[in-house]
Amino acid sequence: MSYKDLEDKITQDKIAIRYNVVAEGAAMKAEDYPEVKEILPTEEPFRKIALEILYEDKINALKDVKKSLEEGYSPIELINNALMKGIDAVSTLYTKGVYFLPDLMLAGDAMMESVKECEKVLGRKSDTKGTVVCFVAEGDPHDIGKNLILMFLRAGGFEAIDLGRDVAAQRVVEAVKEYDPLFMTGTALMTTTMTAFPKVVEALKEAGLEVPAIGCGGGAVRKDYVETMDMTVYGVEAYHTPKLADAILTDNKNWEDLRKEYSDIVGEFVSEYAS
Amino acid sequence: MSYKDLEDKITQDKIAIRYNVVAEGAAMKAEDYPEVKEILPTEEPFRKIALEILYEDKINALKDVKKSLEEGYSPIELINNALMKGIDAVSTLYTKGVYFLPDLMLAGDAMMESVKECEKVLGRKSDTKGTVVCFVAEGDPHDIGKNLILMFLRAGGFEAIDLGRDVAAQRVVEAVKEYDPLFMTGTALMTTTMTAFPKVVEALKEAGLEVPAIGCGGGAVRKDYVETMDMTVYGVEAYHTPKLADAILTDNKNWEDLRKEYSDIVGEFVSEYAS
Amino acid sequence: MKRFTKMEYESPDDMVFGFAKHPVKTKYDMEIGAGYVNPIIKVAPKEGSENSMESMVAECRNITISACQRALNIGLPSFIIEQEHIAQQTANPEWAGACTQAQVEVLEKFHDEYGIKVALKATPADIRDEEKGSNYRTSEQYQNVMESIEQCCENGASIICIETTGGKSVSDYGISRGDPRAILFGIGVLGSIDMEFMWEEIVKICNKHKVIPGGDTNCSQSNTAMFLAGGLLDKDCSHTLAAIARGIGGANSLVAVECGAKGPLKDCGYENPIVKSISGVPIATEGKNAVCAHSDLMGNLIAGICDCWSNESVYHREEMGGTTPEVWLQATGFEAALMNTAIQTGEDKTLRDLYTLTDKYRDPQALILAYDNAYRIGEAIVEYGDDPYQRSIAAALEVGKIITEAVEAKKIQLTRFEQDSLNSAIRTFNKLPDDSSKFIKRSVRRYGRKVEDFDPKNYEL
Amino acid sequence: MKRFTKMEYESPDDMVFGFAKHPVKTKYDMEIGAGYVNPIIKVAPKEGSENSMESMVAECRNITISACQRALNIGLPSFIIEQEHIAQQTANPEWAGACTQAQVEVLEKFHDEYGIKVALKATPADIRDEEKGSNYRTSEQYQNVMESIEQCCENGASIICIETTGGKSVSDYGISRGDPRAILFGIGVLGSIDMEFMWEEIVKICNKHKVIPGGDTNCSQSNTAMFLAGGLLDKDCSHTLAAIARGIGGANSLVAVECGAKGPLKDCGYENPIVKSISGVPIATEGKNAVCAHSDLMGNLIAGICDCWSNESVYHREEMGGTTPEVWLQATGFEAALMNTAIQTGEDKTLRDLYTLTDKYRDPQALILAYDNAYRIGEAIVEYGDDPYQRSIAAALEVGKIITEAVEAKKIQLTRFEQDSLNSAIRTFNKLPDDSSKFIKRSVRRYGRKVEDFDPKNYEL
Ligand code: B12
Ligand code: B12
Repeated sequence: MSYKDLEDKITQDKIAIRYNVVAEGAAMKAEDYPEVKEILPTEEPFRKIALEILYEDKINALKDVKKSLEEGYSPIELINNALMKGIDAVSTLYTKGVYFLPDLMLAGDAMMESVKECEKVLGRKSDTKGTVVCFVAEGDPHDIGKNLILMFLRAGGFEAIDLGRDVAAQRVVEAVKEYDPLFMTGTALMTTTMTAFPKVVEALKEAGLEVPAIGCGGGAVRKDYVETMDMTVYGVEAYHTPKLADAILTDNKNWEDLRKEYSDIVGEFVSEYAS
Repeated sequence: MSYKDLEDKITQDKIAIRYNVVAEGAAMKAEDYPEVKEILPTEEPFRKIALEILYEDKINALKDVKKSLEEGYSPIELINNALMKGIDAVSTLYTKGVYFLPDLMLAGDAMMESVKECEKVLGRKSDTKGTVVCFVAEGDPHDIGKNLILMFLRAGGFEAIDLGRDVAAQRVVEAVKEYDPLFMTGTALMTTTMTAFPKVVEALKEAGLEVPAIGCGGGAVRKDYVETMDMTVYGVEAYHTPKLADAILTDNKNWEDLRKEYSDIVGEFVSEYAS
Repeated sequence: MKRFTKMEYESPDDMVFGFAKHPVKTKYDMEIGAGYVNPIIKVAPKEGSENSMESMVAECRNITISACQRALNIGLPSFIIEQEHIAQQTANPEWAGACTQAQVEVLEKFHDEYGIKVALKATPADIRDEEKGSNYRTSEQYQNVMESIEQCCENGASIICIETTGGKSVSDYGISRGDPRAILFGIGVLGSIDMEFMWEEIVKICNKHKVIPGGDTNCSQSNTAMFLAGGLLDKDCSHTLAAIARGIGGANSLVAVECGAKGPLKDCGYENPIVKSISGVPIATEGKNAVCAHSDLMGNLIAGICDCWSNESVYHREEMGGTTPEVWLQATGFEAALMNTAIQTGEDKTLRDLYTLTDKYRDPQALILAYDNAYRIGEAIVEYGDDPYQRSIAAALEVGKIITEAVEAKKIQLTRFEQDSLNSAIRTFNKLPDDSSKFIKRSVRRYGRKVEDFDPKNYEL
Repeated sequence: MKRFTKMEYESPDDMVFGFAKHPVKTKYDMEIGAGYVNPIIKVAPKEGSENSMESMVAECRNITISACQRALNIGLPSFIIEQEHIAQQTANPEWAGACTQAQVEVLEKFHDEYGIKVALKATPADIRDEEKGSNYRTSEQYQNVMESIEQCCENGASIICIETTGGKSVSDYGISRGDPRAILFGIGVLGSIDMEFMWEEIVKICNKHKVIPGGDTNCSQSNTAMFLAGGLLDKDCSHTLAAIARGIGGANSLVAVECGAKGPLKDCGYENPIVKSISGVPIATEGKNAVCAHSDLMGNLIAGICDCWSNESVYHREEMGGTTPEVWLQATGFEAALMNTAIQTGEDKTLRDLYTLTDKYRDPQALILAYDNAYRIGEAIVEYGDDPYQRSIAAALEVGKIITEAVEAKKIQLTRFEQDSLNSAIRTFNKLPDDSSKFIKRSVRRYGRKVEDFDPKNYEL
């Protein structure tokens, strides 16, 4: 029988069901989700700017931030009550499955550039929740995961230091000395580069340094491997990173806690932590 | 098209090749293999009896052993120069891929019963190379692998003590006290029973006991798991057991050596030791 | 009990994957053998999870959630999760209950939310110990097996299976020594006696709770032969003898169905095509997507007439592609999807034939399970359907005939070892008495002596 | 260099697995695309094996022996082992040589002893670093890549492949931001420029040593999109945008063939059906037996017109069923056997259609790679064959058309996110200038600013 004839005989949902379509609720404006309503400020100009971030509108966000600064609004207030609220709403919608990565990246770009405007007036870098250092393992060129992490951290209000890819253990040690980070993330996509993690841990120990936790993740990395050393915790999704950092910051968690409470901290079932 | 029509169109070796048939050399009598010639005794009655073992002929082996004993041949000589030579030849052919497991089991039965006849005259158990204790892990009913091991050990000239299946760690400790074995083997076929191995090791340590090595093998057992504890070595094929025991006996190898030299000791490529 | 004395299928060609003469329905919209193939996922609990009831329950729940998530992510319309209980779960029936409850809860949630068809197949372990004086039929272990089954039923399992082990001491002996008579006695006689005893009871419990009594398998016996037989270059068990064990295994696994098992029969029962041809119940099988668990020589062929398609077993851990419940459900799920496409397009019989012909002449063990040959063995069995002993011999001799014909037609070549062991087995079977009681008496004497663990009392002999 | 401006195949229906218009022959009796499908096994070297040349050589040898033994044990007539070199093997070309030699030695021995058809595909890593001022075309890393290829050739590899990475800084940016213009520029323009540069040289080296120049892949770009796209419920990259990236990827991977690559193209090139339709070279693909490495939504479909069938990648470790080189070769080997049975029986096109229809409407990414649609994209590409930029737009727009038609025919439903990103991409592409130099100039400016690592000098722009 011809290909077309065969195709015409098929009842599609006996073979594959597009559960993404099944799961999709009615279209709704981003600002109307109850979770978002709770986050968004009500006062102007904060609300307008937050909405511009929510709708990934860099041009208008920048324009309104500049205007508000000229009108004398405090840059700190603009950052905290408008920009961070907007990006917070974006993260919430991403976690909820309404927003997608590009939304996050673009809103993040809008947020970051707007923050820079505020910082110009402020005359210094704005305060962040804390510093996180991110690297890709030595010998490894795969850096997309790490780049996502940077964005999620920044959206989460952290200062994220990018050491780049193919980073030697010694360079990581220097960064720890320099930034004394709250948290660190390492990414490796290959069986033969995840071996960089124990080297980093060794090098830190030798230098007498410690960090509350080093999140280690990436394609080929396995939890069982990561847990053969100290100081590390296996990281699964890039968007988990700010939640892990928050847990360290707020609840004083260390790597041992994170290993035990990973699922709870990131607030969802994590298959890797169930195996 | 009908099933038969489809079948008739196939050129079989484009789909599957029976390499066992490809590999099979010309038929040859067991005693004519050069390796076997080297082993078999030339003097009678030893040669005749060894050949009976080689040909798995329990009835005639027993008959001729009895006759020879009556004729005054030393039981020790009969064991060493006839029975053990015969079984040695059998093992050699098994390793070479000429003989198969049933050959080995049946020749083993013939050999063991003949040895018993000799022991009757001897008035005691004959000397063996040494004692090996074999068990199946607690909670595990799968015992075929262990049963094969018993046979290979006995064919290899060892005294093999069978502790049975579903054996508690404490029972293993007692057996070690009782037999002070050269080597020990544990078999587990399940992920959830291979956890008995660390318990055995712990129990031995607590009792202040040590064995040169505990071979741990069986269906679900992995090398990486076995190597998380001391005293153990991952075992792959039942017929490797006497070779491991020989290495301990002759070359004073311990578990650490066995782990490193496994492939060399058993004399073949072992995929598990290559991963 | 109704013995099968005729075939439920009229011709081998009537059999195809996804369709059983007697389909099965369970809750959550699940149907089996009703026109589509269900993938099965089966994951061995991780080492250490046996330490407490809590950790085992968590383990079972987690495996289930992972599987559900992947099923949604790749768009599977339906799937079955089977949990093979380990000894601790059966020895402590409350574990069986709690694990089942946790798994059912998860399945129900995903079913409610997404409409995905799901089922839990619970398989308590046969923890009875075959030893002299072990009281197979009354021991505490026996009681716990039945109590565990009850617990699984009460807590929402859709299907109950088990792998009974009757006769294995004798068949183990036979397989390792290449003794066809011991194989016949262990599988065909002792196995059948024991399976009948167990299933009369299991079916009662299932019926009480309106849970589907699934099926049994000859795993403990013919799979032992198959694994010892190994690959083409292995040298532990003759592949022709393993084929004979399998044929007899068909006569054995049929017993559960005769007692009321409704299918799907257990995935590891490679003899299932024979049983399906006779009885028309849906079957689960496993092959090329069970490479994680073991290597067989009929990875495609065995899919030919399956109703559920399984991965057999895998460590619970991570692959690069995800955790193993995810990865291996995707493997069986995609293969089931191919079969379902074939069904939808009306090309199911073509795909069945392709599966079959891929392995038919790869090995004698595969040859006899090709659906046409499985059917022939089925016919041989039902001809003597009333007598487990005679039908086992009939199955064995038919296996011999099938292989011999293929050799003569130059479709397959055997090694000397395979040919010799086949010839000698056939000679042995041809010399056996017709009368089963005579055979049993002799065998009890013979193997009572040779096989340490064999206790005739366990079989009321 | 000869650009493709017409299709090598006259109709989509002429394409089927196991047959390529231009088959390839190598030593050890191996043929590719000549009427049978070859399974491929690929195993990632174990952690720690990178520590020394000796341990890496041993690792490569061991993987090869394990694979050979299993191939014999299950009766495979032929198989290919691919070794994807890690950075250390390429940065130290003598490693590449020594590893290749060890693997070839093993293969030769098994070929001599059993007659099994074998080939080693060696894939050095593209270790060049795309950064500002990194001198893509002259750096020591570049030299090492070429020297490694030379070493592989000298030491007996049958086939050379590579995964070039040109343009990825820009496409990464585009994929994560949902920017179709960046995707077009990164894959269609920069990727094509770089692939041409690399392959002119690679083909020279291969020809000198009479080794087959295999092929390249758009892995670094469209696979990144595919992995970010993930499952149906994932939310990182729109599946329609990933489909567009894939279509453009077809225009890109074609470049290697235009420079003289003969196939088999790299397994991870999901765009290969497009390239095969245009060029007639044999291709490797991977799908449902690559679940160990990643999850795709076209596990069956992608087998439809393959010539080699791969598992992509797996940890080197133990499964219950054996070590992973054994287990996963068995998985791809059994699937290849099914395809070969279909070929032998003349049912290859039926099986191809079943594979295809199983996934055609599972996801837009699958839809566009169904062989009929791949062919359409191929036609769009050759229409503008001479201009990498224009043919990339043509591919992208054809992808859009294929998806839109299917949506309108109610064959597939999209989510709002998928539909929106598709619409917006099509709008963007429709507004682009016809003139490639204009587009390039603007893009260099735009992405030179936005993308930190992008250096136009690396592309001589
Ligand atoms: C894209 C890709 C490439 C691109 C990389 C582009 C780039 N800018 O990164 C290119 C083409 C350069 C490339 C090259 C190679 N690659 Co590559 N590549 C991939 C591919 C297809 C996708 C990787 C990816 O981007 N995934 C998406 C990102 C987002 O995932 P991710 O980084 O893992 O991050 C996620 C999580 O892990 C997590 N995460 C990561 N880190 C952390 C940390 C914390 C704390 C937390 C919480 C979370 C977290 O966050 C993300 C999800 O939200 C993978 C296949 C695969 N299955 O992964 C192969 C893969 C990684 N590559 C592989 C190989 C072998 C190579 C090469 C060596 C091949 C060759 N011989 O040419 C070369 C490398 C050469 C060299 N220089 O060494 C292998 C590795 C096998 C192994 N040895 O283990 C893989 C697995 C493919 C395969 N064959 O199976 N590759
Ligand atoms: C036969 C069998 C049974 C038989 C056992 C009969 C018997 N007398 O042993 C029976 C039916 C009883 C059985 C029962 C069960 N089984 Co079972 N069984 C198997 C099967 C099919 C074959 C095992 C076998 O005999 N192999 C052949 C022998 C020779 O192999 P072996 O023992 O591993 O030994 C070899 C090597 O390992 C080596 N070796 C072993 N030890 C050592 C030591 C040293 C030092 C050396 C050098 C070598 C060595 O030597 C041999 C080769 O030469 C396997 C499948 C498989 N893939 O293995 C499942 C399997 C082991 N069973 C399994 C399960 C789950 C069960 C049950 C729990 C199922 C159930 N719910 O009913 C029950 C157990 C119930 C209980 N009481 O706990 C699972 C285990 C999964 C897991 N959790 O890890 C397996 C893997 C099947 C599966 N589902 O995939 N089973």
